Amino acid sequence: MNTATLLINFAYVISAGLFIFGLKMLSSPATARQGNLLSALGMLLAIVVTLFYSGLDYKWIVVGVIIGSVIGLVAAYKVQMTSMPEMVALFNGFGGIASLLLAWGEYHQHPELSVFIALVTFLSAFIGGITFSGSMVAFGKLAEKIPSKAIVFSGQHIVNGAILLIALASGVIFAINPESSYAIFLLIVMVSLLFGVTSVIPIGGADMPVVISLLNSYSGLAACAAGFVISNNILIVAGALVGASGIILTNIMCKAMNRSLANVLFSGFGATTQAAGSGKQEGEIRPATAEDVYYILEAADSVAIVPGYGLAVAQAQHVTQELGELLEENGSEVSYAIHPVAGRMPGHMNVLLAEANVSYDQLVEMDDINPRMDTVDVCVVIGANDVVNPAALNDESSPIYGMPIIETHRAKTVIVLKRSMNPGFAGIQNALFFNPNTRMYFGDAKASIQALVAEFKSD
Amino acid sequence: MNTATLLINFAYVISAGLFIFGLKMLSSPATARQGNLLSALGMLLAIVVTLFYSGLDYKWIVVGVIIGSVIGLVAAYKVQMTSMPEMVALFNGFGGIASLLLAWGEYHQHPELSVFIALVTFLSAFIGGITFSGSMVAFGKLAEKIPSKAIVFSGQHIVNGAILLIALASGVIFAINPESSYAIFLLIVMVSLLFGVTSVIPIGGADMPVVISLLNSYSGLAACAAGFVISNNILIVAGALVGASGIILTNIMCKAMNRSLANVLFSGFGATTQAAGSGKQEGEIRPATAEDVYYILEAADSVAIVPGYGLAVAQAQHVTQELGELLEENGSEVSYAIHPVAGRMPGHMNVLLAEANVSYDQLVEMDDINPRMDTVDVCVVIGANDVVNPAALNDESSPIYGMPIIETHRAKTVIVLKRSMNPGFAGIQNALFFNPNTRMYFGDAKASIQALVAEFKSD
Amino acid sequence: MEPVFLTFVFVLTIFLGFELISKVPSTLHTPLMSGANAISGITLIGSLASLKTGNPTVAIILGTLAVTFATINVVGGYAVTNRMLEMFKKKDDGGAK
Amino acid sequence: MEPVFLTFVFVLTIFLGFELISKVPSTLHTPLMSGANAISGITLIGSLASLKTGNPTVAIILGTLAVTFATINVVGGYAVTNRMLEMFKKKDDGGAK
Ligand SMILES: NC(=O)c1ccc[n+]([C@@H]2O[C@H](COP(=O)([O-])OP(=O)(O)OC[C@H]3O[C@@H](n4cnc5c(N)ncnc54)[C@H](OP(=O)(O)O)[C@@H]3O)[C@@H](O)[C@H]2O)c1
Ligand SMILES: NC(=O)c1ccc[n+]([C@@H]2O[C@H](COP(=O)([O-])OP(=O)(O)OC[C@H]3O[C@@H](n4cnc5c(N)ncnc54)[C@H](OP(=O)(O)O)[C@@H]3O)[C@@H](O)[C@H]2O)c1
Repeated sequence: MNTATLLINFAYVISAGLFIFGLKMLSSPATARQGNLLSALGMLLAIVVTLFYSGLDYKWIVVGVIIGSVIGLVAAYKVQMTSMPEMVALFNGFGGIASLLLAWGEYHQHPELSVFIALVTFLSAFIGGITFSGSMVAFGKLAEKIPSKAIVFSGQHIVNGAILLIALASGVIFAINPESSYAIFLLIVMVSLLFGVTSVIPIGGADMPVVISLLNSYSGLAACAAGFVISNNILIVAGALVGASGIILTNIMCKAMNRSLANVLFSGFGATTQAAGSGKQEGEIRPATAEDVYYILEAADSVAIVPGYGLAVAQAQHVTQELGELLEENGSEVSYAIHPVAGRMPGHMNVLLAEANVSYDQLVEMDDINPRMDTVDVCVVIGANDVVNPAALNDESSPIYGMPIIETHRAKTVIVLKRSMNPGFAGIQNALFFNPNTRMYFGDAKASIQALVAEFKSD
Repeated sequence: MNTATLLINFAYVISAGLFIFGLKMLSSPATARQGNLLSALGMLLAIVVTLFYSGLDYKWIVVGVIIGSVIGLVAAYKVQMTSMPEMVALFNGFGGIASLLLAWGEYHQHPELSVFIALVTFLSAFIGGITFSGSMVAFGKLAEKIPSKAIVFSGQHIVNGAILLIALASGVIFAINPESSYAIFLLIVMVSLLFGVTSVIPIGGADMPVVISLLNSYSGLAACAAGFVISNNILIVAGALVGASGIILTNIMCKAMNRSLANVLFSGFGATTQAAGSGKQEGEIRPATAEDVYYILEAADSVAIVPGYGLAVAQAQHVTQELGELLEENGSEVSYAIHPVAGRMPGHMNVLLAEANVSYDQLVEMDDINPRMDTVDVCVVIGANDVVNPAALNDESSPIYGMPIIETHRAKTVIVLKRSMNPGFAGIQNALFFNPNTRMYFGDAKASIQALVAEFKSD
Repeated sequence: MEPVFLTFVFVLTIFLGFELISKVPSTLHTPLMSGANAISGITLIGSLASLKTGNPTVAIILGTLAVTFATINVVGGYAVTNRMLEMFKKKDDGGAK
Repeated sequence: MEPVFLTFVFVLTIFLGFELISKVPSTLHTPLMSGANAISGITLIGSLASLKTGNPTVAIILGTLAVTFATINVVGGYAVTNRMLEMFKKKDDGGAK
């Protein structure tokens, strides 16, 4: 252990500290950005000091880093804010495959491993592989490159169980005798990639955020395992932080949907419920024109805007903000009621509205708006569906029964902006749309709101 | 590194987890006790697995453990709740000396140390020594075995600086050439013990809790250093937890007194202020008898009881609770206003009132009672002085100026229970006692309250 | 002894991670997710250190791929998180106007 | 490499300690102080491990003293903390009556 190595590793301690401070500063919007920069600084420091290891093959390092940076930067600056979930899934998958490749490369060069090291090598490759292929499937579903519905077939759990069993058995064989198990290792790589696909395919698109968060946690754990392989603390610290973060977010999302993680992963949610909810069209709907809606809003003292996934699809955040300002000028009290799982990622709506410069104090959480819902004159539901579905409260047979919702049906008037009577991502009908005090304002959210804004301005 | 050692060290990981869980559970009164037991379990586990190291000299281990356990248990169960601060100081000192002895023993047997190990050996001995002698002085001051006032002499800071310099110089010499520096090591031990005394002696008794908390932090750091000496993670984890805890508590106390740590440690607070405040007797005082006080209380709708150090001295917590119940039966609304640094330790009053079964919801924090102080009919100040001294608000020359206080002087009537006109631990007069709406009810707090209780009962 | 040390680091960080993350408000959950994602590209460090001169061809290929993928994760992750958080900042100013 | 590992453990625990302790309410500060004090008796572990057969007399004396003092700290500290917290528990019941 020479001095250079020692110094490099002490620098890693500082990197770890920067990651930790970065996460600490994420606890407030005011410091979050510096927090992220601090964390990036920690990463930069770790990268730079690592380059001081002797005997590195700089040629290939430069190639890899340049290609990676260009792709990463272009992707990061070209992505629409509405496509964040896909982007995170994609990046996440790349982190996973890197752990797999690292473990593979180490094993390729030093096949004579102790049982412990063989075990963590196996874990690094296996978890990394699942993370990669699972994330790719999640990406495909979210970007609608593959069908986003849950794809289920009978015996699925048995097949998945068998694959997992093969993987674990191969892991044991590999750990016992790594030196002569190159073929087994390749099998592990294949099986892990396969398992990532078969375990994510049966999960519906609506549940992808949970899956991504879980895979995020996995990619952290894969990095941890890689850290054990090469005895590197910084990999372990960073990986464990990510692992913890992913688990907590997964848990928060499951709670907000009132479902267990097992239910999300194994129930084929999107597939079965599509069928269950399809026949339930009851009552009459009351469509409204831009002019109708204008008169309703014009007379309202208090307006609550409830955004959902449709706002993101239509990219209507900016016009929504404009509408909000016009309503305020008109003397209404305007608030934005944010459901914790509206959209497709936790905090999704917050990001979009922040982008559109909606000020903080106007954002209201579900638990704060519900008690005073009776006093709200008009709820404007913009592309939200499941998160305002009263079936969650009163229909025990509904798949979303028990999920807390924003109780817009208790407001005096509800205006729903959506393009059709199609269901949301849970795939079920919404009785709210048939309520006597609900008006349906059909059309793309952005176009619809632009029409409203025009009405207010022409006035 | 044999398997036994490996297993022992893995067990330490579990111990560390138990310590952490234990501290987590201390964040709520409901789980605090189990938390402490969990932490103790972690310690027990660590001790038991350690006994599996081969080649231990069990004879002497048994001797040490038995003697230590007996002394520890007897002390723990005989101590009065009011003497907690002394007890903590004493135990704390013992932890410090153990770190010193451990480092010494290791060095005695293996004098050929690397620079790094020599450095941490020095730190372990030095911090351990300061912790021990400093804690003993703190114990002496609190138990009034030595004068509790700040003992200052001119040139004190220079003397202390010189001692510190000698210690650090010896440390450097020792680290460079530990093998032939046994004499230097002994010098370090001596100097550290001396430094503990000379640095705590000039601090007044009122500031001892801060000192104890700081020394608590030191004892943790000494254990950390010892952990580096013998490459033992569990010492580092436990020591660092204690180190962090001590620093945070110290900080909280300093903030509550509106003083910097440097001011606490170096200003000779208790000594100078005694002089400053002594001549300020102004106005007239209005003594009251038990009967007078009874009539005042009898007519009060709302009563706030403000306990202080005198409550602890008089052990009046139980009668206070009784008085509180009688007042409630009499139709008054009773609350206990707790100042964060009332008494001699953070949370001191909470412990005493908890002992006397005062229920939680009656305890009010300073920041909650002050805004509604004008509506309080009677404040009963039981053995509190500095924490209700209005000089902290309006006398810029006062040494306690700027410290937040419970503003009893704004209540309609104030009744002060104390034995004399003597100042509290800050050593300054209190204008509250001369206020027109203040009545002084002289006597030992316990006896005084018993008399009141008798009045209420005879009624 | 190394496995023990590494395990200690792992366990402590898990605890620390839980404490830190549970303080992040729901408003910031999307940036948290993508920021954490960027950190998970830490594998880059290991991949860099493993790309030594004189490695066999297979190891070079594996290593270069690992570096490339991990870099995408790191660079893309931090950049996209920064983009998001910038908006949060703008919003603060916007709120003040 | 050991110093690096130990430093990692130290730094992580300091961070973790700050997170954990800052959550303890002021009501429980006295028990926290004495509970933390008990934990600082952890030196006992090191003292036990150093008391080997065949040690020179001086080392035996130092070791036995270290064990004794550390045991007082551990046993006394936990016992006294438990005594205090027991009262807090009693109080809860008392509050309910
Ligand atoms: N946020 C998270 O973290 C998270 C995590 C996991 C799962 N989920 C799930 O995602 C769902 C979120 O609920 P949500 O209410 O926000 O969304 P939703 O239930 O998926 O409904 C979105 C609605 O927006 C409408 N829409 C789509 N494009 C539109 C456009 N261009 N203009 C106007 N309307 C448009 C759609 O109706 P039309 O097609 O008729 O226009 C659809 O009904 C919940 O089921 C939740 O459990 C969220
Ligand atoms: N709690 C902490 O963590 C902490 C830490 C550091 C410093 N301190 C310092 O400690 C002080 C605490 O303030 P405090 O108001 O609680 O106490 P204090 O200012 O020390 O006053 C205590 C009063 O109690 C009276 N007293 C003593 N024995 C009594 C008895 N048997 N019966 C009735 N009265 C008796 C004394 O007056 P007589 O002699 O006339 O009876 C004395 O004036 C502050 O200066 C604070 O800064 C506290």
